[in-house]
Amino acid sequence: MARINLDHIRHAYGVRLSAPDDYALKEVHHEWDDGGAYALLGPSGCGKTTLLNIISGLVQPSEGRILFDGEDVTNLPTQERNIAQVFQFPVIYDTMTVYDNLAFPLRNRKVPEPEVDRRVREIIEMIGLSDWAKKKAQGLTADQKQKISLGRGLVRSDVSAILFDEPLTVIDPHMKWVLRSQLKRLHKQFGFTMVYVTHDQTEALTFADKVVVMYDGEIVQIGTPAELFEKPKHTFVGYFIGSPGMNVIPARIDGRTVEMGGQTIDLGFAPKIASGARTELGIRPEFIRLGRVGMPVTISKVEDIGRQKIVRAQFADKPIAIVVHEDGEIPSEPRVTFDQASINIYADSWRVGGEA
Amino acid sequence: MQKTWNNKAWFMVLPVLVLVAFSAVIPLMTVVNYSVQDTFGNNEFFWAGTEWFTEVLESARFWDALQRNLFFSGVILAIEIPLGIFIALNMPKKGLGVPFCLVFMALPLLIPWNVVGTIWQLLSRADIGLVGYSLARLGIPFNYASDPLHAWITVVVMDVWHWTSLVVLLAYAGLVSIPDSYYQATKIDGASRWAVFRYIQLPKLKRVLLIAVLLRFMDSFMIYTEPFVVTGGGPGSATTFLSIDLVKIAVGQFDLGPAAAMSIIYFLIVLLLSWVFYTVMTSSDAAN
Amino acid sequence: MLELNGITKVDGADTHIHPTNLILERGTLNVLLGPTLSGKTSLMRLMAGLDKPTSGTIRFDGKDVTGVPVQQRGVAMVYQQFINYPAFTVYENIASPMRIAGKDKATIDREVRKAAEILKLTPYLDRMPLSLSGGQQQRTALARAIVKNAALVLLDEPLANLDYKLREELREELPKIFAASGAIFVYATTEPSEALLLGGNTATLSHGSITQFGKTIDVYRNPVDLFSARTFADPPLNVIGLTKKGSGFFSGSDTVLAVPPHLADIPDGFCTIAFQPHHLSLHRPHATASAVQARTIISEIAGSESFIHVAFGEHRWVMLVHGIHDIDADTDVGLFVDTRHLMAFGADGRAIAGYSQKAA
Amino acid sequence: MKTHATAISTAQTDAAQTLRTGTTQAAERRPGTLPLPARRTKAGVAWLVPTLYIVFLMLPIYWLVNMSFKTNTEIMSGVSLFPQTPTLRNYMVIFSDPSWYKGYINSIIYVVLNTIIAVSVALPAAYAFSRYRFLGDKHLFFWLLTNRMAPPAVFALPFFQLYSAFGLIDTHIAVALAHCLFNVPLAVWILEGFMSGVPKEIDETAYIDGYSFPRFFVKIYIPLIASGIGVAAFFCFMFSWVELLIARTLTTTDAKPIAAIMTRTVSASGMDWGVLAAAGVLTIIPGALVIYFVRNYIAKGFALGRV
Amino acid sequence: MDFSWMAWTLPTALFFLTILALLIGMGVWEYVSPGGNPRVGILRFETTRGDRLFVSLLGSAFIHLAWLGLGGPDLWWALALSVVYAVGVFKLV
Repeated sequence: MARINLDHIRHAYGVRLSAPDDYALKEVHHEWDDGGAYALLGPSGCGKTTLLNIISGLVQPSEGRILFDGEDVTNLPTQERNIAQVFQFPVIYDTMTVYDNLAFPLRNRKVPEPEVDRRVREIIEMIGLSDWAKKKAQGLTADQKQKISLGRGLVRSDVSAILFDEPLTVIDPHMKWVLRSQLKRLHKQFGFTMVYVTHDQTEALTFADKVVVMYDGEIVQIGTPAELFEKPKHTFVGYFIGSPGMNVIPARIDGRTVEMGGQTIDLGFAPKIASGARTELGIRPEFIRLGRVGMPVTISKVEDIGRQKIVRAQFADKPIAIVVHEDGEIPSEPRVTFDQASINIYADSWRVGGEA
Repeated sequence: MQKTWNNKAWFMVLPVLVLVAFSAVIPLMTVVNYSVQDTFGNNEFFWAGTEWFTEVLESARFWDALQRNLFFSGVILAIEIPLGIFIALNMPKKGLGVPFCLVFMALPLLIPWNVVGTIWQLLSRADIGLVGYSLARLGIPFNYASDPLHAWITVVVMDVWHWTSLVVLLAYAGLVSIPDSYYQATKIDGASRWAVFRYIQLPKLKRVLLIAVLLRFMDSFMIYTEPFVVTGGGPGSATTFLSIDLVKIAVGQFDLGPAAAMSIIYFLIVLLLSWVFYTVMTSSDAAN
Repeated sequence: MLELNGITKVDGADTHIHPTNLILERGTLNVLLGPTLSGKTSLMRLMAGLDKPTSGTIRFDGKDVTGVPVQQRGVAMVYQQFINYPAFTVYENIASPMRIAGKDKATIDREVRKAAEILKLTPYLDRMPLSLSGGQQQRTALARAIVKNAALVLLDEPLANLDYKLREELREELPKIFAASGAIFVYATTEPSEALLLGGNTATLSHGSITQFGKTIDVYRNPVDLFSARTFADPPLNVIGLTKKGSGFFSGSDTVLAVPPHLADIPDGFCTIAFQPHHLSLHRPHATASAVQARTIISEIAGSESFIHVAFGEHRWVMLVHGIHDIDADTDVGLFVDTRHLMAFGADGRAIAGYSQKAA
Repeated sequence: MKTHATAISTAQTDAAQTLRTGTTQAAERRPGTLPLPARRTKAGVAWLVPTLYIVFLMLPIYWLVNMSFKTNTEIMSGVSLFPQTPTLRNYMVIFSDPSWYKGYINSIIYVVLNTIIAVSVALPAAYAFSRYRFLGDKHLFFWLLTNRMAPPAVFALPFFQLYSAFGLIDTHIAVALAHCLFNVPLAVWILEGFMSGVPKEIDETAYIDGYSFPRFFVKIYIPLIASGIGVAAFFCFMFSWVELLIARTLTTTDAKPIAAIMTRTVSASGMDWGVLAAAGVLTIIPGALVIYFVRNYIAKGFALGRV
Repeated sequence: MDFSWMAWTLPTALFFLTILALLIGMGVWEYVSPGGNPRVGILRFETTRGDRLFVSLLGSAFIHLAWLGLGGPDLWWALALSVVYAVGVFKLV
């Protein structure tokens, strides 16, 4: 296990570096704890795979250093970094049996055979392929192949970190639930440092202790799932996390109050805002209460998705979403109240806190 | 890919069928007809039954040529396939030089086969050839025209020169199609260079290598022009392969009957071998 | 109106579609929901006219179109893969169906620009499709389907290969884009949440047969069999086999769950009881809920809600609760099953009694 | 039309779309662009094996070129790595004698004819094999392949009879048709490989758009598999160009290929080694030109489009 | 058009007609019961009945050749053996 330091890392593919936008990965400077479970979350092209490959050593950063437990590994090849990685599409050794596939990383490192056997059996049990142990990996389904890839990533007990690059893309939806919770359980049990790349917020939030939200080559926020949900630092995080995403409404801030389309709300704190900044109010659909009191809204559509209803409405001439519980009723003259504690204020898209 | 049933597709295949029937079925029928008859020219034929077949099957000349041919194919495969893989493995996967490298490698494949023979003749002659002359200067009297072993060496080296590139190109095509993530995974798994070859590259090359073996086996089994130009089948009959013998009998001696019988036996052997290769190839496809 | 009358599709020795009847009305959105290889694509291909059914007839607006080739059908289709003509620009890709239909230049230009505007493709009209991102490629394919103004629009998992958020956005837009045309809209997906968000009608598919068809929310609430129920559960359905005796469901001699009023009339005996993950909770949701003891396996936190995996005996359940609940693994917890929403299935997997919202 | 989810996200996605035009994404994913350190350091050694191999390949060709610029006396007087008295006489002989240069023209005519015939009949057949299943398809495909494997020696004699019967002996079309024996199966094989790589959903989309089959095939499909057609044509060219046995059997004077003229002239008035070498050099040039045009597809082509 | 050079004889004509009849027969069979009845036989890979016919014919050709090479010119025995072989192929392969 290792603590990972990303020391002023930047990366660009190709050579021309005239503008900062040429960097596929803009400056990253962070320390990731030993034994943490991190998820890199962002839309495709945001640089998350680049960052992952920099950690694994498949890509050398154009600038900056990377340290494992304080030791500079920037110039070490992948083999010597002692990491495991699982790729988006299954990588298996066709001609080997399932058992040998899992034993491969251990045998290459001259682990004694009884130990190999013990580890492999443990992993093969976990991924539910015991019955296939002696079969050639070739004839398996994509699901099973990806389980082998996962297994190969998990089989070594001495790795500095295990990296996952959207590993569940090819897995059937119901199986995803099982595998993901097994991964998480394994993490709790053995305390591997894990880094998990995905564009799927559910996967990221459920898997990780800390989620790293990336956008356009930059890290926008690192936080626990709860922080990202309750206090998104940037409107992008608010939009990207949660489904539907956060409602962002242009608003005018005046001391402790906020005003939107003629409605005024007391914030309970006075945000610090530079003059001339574009200000917005962010509130999650989950924290808007629909009832007979509060500010008037016009409902345009109600989506009943079974366990809850998503109400699409016009508020202060802006579309907003409201989540209503399964059994919740929708009044004929709807009004909304915002949960005061859950209101976030943004200036030029970045969250601003109170003066206290 | 899921294909749909559509028997109208036959109409699209029809032109090919007509063309190939014209250039394959009619000649083949003719060969069968000739093989059971005797002729003295002028389109006069006499029923001969299975006489020619018996004659061919009992002639030592035929069996010797067949043996020679099989041995030749074996030697060719044993050299060209490993050599081709080795060269392909050591070729860079990218860079400006790659296309030019490939162009140079493919060049021998585009030289008319008799010119290939001529080139090697010019190269190997002790009087005017670079190689023959150099060998002679080194005290090795090299004469492919009189020494059967030298003749064989010349023919084999010529074939290696001529055709190894085919194996290189096939293997190279197979190698570049392996996704990078496989190589990355082997690095992460700490695999040795040999393990990468054994467990990643070789299995992924299986398909193209089968094509390579199939093509190389068949073409070497049918080889005619190149050795004919260099050695004329000699010295003696040291390099007289089936095709050379066949043409000698049919065109040289105009013995249509025995030539036809021999053609059929030859063709049946080729058919059997093609079928075996093809079956292995397609069933290994199905397994993927 | 599209009518499928007893259509089947047999290909050599494989049966892709078992006899199927289905009527889709004009101006409706219909979701085909089922796992991979359940026959969604085969059914769509039959509807489109890309394949001819082995038996049965297809009628469109009362007219028999069974053998009519796809060129003359007036359908539009978008695939899971991003299918565009690689040699044409985005503009020409979108224009292509109208060029074939012989529309005049001005109309084509107007329509192409309109569709491009709706799908935010205007800046890319001169680009080649393969130089675009996945989302833009799929938008191009969608634009081509829009300009065709077809009476039947088939979307075969159009968003499956896109990023999560992009999927959410397009899913939101798609029905609106096509709604105005009054076309029949068929949408195949493997994801229950997608079906629920799209609304409309849903047909659940299994092994080449439609197991249930009806309003999406009705199918979700009242599945006719265990299969439909499972297809419609995300996270997976919680299931347990129990024996009903009088007012209780028993496992051996222990009462596990109380029999709710809506299941009171089902006969005593063994049945499979199922309920959705959000009907398992940490707090008593209702006076009639049954308390159970389970052992936690793992907790997953997804922002606004948490998924807690628990073991109940040898059964593995998932609980979906609001808020953040990080419970340590291997802890014994008392949970509540909201029995008002129980579903009961017989040995053949058919529903004995659906759960009804009215019971609440 | 615009609802809130889109409105909120519009700012983000628009920004994303303008900043990221798909190229960054491609760069992130494209295999082979990863600057792996291992490859960087070994760059110098990496070319060693191919270079040695190419030297081995080029040596005989160099010798041929070398000889083609020598006089016969110089050739016979011993071995030298460079022509001592370079001469163009050998080439002059060829370019001034119609019986020589006609050979080139003949070869090119029947090779081009054969390439056109083979590719144009193979196109629909390959499409059928790659898209449909029909009665006996697999066996038909195998039967076609066996023709590629058939020894030309077996066919030489009946071909002569067959084309005599049609009065086609010593015409270009006879050789072009005869070479179809092995080139059509090969073209079908290669094109089928390339076509199988094109998703059939493109075909279906075109049909749904209203394209008729011929219009679709010409306007959409052929541009799509242009590289496959190029490679197939290249192979037809190559095998027709290098084949001698059948070409020689079917021609006497008017359509005689250059390769056959070479063999004849060699045995005539002693050995004119210089002219022979020059003629050899000239037979290599068309192949080298053709291969240069398909250089980026060579590897894929040799794998019959199947990698 | 003069086709006398093809030198047809009755036995060879009958031979080719038999093969043609077999092919047509297989076509009809396939049309009536499509799929070709694929199975994995003693050769350990999947064969259809078309493959089995091919194996039978090719095998028969070699049986005839072997008979000629080793035994006498009386091919009726070889034919009988071939039929037995073909039946075996259709049953087992």
